[in-house]
Amino acid sequence: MHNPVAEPVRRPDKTTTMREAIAAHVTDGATVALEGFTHLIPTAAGHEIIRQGRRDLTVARMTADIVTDQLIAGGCVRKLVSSFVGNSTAGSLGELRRRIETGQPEPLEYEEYSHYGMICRYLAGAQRLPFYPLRSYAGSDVPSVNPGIRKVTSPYPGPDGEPEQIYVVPPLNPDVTIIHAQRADRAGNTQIWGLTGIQAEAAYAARKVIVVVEEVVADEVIRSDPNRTVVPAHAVDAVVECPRGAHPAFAQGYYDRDGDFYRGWSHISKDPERLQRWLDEWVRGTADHAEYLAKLGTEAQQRLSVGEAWSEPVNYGRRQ
Amino acid sequence: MHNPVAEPVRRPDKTTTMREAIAAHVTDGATVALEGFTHLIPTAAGHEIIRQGRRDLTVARMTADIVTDQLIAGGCVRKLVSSFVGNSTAGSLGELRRRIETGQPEPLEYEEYSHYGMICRYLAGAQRLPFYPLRSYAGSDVPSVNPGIRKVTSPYPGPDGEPEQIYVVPPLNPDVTIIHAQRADRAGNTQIWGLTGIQAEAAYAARKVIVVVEEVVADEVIRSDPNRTVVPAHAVDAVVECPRGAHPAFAQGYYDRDGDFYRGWSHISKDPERLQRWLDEWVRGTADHAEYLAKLGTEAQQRLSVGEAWSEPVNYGRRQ
Amino acid sequence: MNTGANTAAVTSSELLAAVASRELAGKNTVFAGIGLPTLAVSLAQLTVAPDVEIVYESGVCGAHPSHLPETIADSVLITGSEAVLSMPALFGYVLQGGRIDVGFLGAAQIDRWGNLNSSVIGDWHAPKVRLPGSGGAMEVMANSREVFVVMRRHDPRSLPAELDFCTSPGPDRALRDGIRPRGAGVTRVITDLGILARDGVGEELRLVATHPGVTVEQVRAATGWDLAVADELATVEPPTEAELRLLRAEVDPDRVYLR
Amino acid sequence: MNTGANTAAVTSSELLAAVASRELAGKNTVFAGIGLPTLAVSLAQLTVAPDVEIVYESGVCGAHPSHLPETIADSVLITGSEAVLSMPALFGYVLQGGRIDVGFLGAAQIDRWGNLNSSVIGDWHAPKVRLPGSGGAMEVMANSREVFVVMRRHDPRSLPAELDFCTSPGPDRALRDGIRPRGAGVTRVITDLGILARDGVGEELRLVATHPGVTVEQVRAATGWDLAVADELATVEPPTEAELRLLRAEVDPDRVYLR
Repeated sequence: MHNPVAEPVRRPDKTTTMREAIAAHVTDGATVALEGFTHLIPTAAGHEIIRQGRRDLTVARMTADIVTDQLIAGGCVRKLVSSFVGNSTAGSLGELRRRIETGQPEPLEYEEYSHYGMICRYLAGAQRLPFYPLRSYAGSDVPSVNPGIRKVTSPYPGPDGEPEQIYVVPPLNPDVTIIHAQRADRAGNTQIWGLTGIQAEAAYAARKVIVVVEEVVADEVIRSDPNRTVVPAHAVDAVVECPRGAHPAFAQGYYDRDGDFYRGWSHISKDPERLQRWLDEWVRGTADHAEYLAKLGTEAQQRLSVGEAWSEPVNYGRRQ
Repeated sequence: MHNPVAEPVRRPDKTTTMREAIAAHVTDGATVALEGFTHLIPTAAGHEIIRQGRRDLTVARMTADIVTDQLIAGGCVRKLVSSFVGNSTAGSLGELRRRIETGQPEPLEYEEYSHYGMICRYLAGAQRLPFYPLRSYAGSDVPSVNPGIRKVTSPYPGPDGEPEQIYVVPPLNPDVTIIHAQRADRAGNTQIWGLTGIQAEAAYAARKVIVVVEEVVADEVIRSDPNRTVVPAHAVDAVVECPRGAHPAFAQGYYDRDGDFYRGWSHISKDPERLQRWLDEWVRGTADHAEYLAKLGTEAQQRLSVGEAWSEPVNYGRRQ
Repeated sequence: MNTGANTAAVTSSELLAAVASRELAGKNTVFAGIGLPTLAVSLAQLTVAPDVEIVYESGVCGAHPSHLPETIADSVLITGSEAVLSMPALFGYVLQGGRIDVGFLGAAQIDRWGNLNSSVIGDWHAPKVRLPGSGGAMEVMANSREVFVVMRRHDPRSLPAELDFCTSPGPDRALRDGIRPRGAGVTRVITDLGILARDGVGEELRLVATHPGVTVEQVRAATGWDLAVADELATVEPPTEAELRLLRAEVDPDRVYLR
Repeated sequence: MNTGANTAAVTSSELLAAVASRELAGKNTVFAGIGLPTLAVSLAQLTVAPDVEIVYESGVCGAHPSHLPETIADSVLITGSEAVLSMPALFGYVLQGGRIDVGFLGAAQIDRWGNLNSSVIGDWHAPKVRLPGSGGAMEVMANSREVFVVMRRHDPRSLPAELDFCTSPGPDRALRDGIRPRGAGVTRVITDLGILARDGVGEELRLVATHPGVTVEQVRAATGWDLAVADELATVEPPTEAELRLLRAEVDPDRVYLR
């Protein structure tokens, strides 16, 4: 066996606390992307933003759901950029609807896209492209209320030999992107399995990236399966270990989705006073996610636990 | 445990022989993409194309290396679309250089790109976009010899507030894409680890897709780790089991790269007669890849064998 | 297993699922959400379209769920599935790549050309009701070969003469916007009163079948525009014994969606 | 381990690797190929830039190879690495995404503005020599903050007044093409005679240092254009004992690339 090349490389340790990560990277007025498509929603990070009282954020999130409603109710959000505003299949987002439908207690700016419109904005952002073309929006009313969605003429003739037009969206480059993942090493190599969504692109599009994980693991765990790394260390600024930090969403292989919580949210959020009481009790009234979890109780956590279904390992091979 | 929903779904069995797959999907005059970035090069498929005497192909391959030189020498190729023409770090491609430098025995049309230019062509092809923008080519002489590379003006102002131009490439939609992979199930769900390159995009861009694998595995193996699937069954038309089918390239975890063969190729391909004798002996003179391997001998295969470095399994979880 | 179910009266969900499933004969790839569309595809897999594959908006292909999924991203869809795609791959390579034969969509409103509204009731800038918006509906409409819409309630508010807002346009609106459409747009609308159909560009929806006991006048009165009626109007065959048995015993034994 | 190596004469590869490594102080991400660039980065990791990470064109990030790799895609780079990226992610998100501080490139020809030719010698349509072409060089040039070029042989054919063909243009050519460049282009050219440098747009390469014993006249005579010389010309410090020891004992003990 030869000497390895330049081993060991000292990698910076980016682990920190949620409090410090949010304080360091989420500033008033910033554009903050929180992504995770139903799976691995960075809820605990959203709660910490509320605890720290951030204001005037532009929040980008494809599926604006409970954590978005909470951030809006927490007074943190001036503008929302999204392609779906709803409480999954479980009902409505009370605060979001009030803000948009009645402007009470204050209006919410809303920038509407389709899912692929948001995806292409992140793709353009990650690739530092001036625009990204897509075959949606033709004939839709959405461009009439969102002047960011424009048209380009292709420099190649269309299938009929005539000039071809296509809609484009502009890049989205968040000041900070926050994602939740199953695991990362201390340097920030982040591994996700199950639904991987738009996390890689949202991270690469951002100026700063906070990764919240179920577990910070040994380097060797990550390095046993480098194809599992969805966001490499060079794109990550802070790693926060926060078990069950996606609740009420799920983390594949760690815990299941809390369907009761989703169904309950429609009732909580329908009444602005009840919603504020909920935030006071569960978010502003808890010091951190560990306290939130303690309040949730072990029984609820037990209910969401999952059994085992292990992947078959693959051989990466070793030169002999 | 509940009844599964609509189980079992009968999936079509797409396994076939290399001979049948090439005969069915690679026709004279077709555009054929063979991808695999150093890793998992579909060499055995290239050899079968030579055996079947296909003519006038347009071959697309980012890193045109030994298999490309062999296809050209085999008289199969009218035009090459590529971003790198060379024998890796081991020297030159003799036949390719003769064709381009001297036009002997007949000229080869060559369409030159950069790597990202090819990648973006596959990206546009897979997404059925009329073009794909990229920040390369500004000031390069390549567009002057490749009129397919054009410019578009962004509908958004540039960083200086002025209109911004960007180069674009047209989609590449091969008639057939051939890739090599570690494993697939009979329906065509294809798993790759190690370098995954441009395989997914090249497959999705194509009208037909042939996947050559080291092993056809049980459905359960694939389904134990769905994130490992790089090309899903719905994008695959034929599955060919062909162990060691990437030789002299490597298959991560299966066998290593045959560096001696790469170094030897520069000498073989330098002399057109020696090259034809090589093809007569190793390709036209063998009935299939099994015969080619037998000829290569067990010692050579032994030399390329690799040890074990297994990934740590991950838990996908199971509802209880 | 709910063995007594077969004797119960046919519910509206069973009717819609059975009718929709039959339309999937010969189809390979279906983009569907959870609920009625899943029931329809699951039934089709057991009857007219054994090879049909559902692609979910979450990125799951070839799901083999151990339990009936509650959302398109349910963990039971992922464990044991054949492939999980990232969002760029799903929307870019599969949907926009033209790999979907039939997309299933719902909407708050559909007009006579099969254009859909899922954004707002009222004015977009000051809406009476803010709805979820497009999600992936705009992409399903623009890129699938054809789209089936299931409307649980056939009334003039859901099928108005004019949409309050067009979220997901059909091919005719795309053409007027100067862009050549790719798919046929909405080809089937399955409602609690019957089936509306159109073939593609330039055609408006017309009534092609009514459920047993429903009259043409009833359907026209429940439609916000002057609904055209096919020359050969059919009566929808109610769910067969076999379809009901499969739906109740195999597909949704706990009647999660067969409410 | 080759313990006797430290007493051997300094080879050209050792010189170039040591000189290039010093330029990496303060850098985080380097895009490099196999051979001299890897040696330089490996040495830098052990000396002036402990945190510097190599990103390989094959998509490997954070490699921890058990053996010296033979190609940028060598299986030993993959096993035990921290991440393997697809080509779209590597070129789109990492390179074009602006994540690379320093790109290492080679070329058949470089001109006074740091433009590179790796396509042909002679006319592109009927070349005397067909070279490999861009590979990812065009992207490395367009997107890295700066680019280091190592030229083993400093002569007027390799550093001509006019390129036969411009494969990978620097920022000045991009500007003339109407496109605002992103990075500085080539900032360092390390040759067997010395070091040429430029800072960015509008500047041409000038000689900033010569190797011990090399005269300015020698370098200018070996350059195809009228080479400018810095006011304060330095002499390159030859590889130190420590650098040589690391190169010979740690980085490339079998002298695969230190030939």
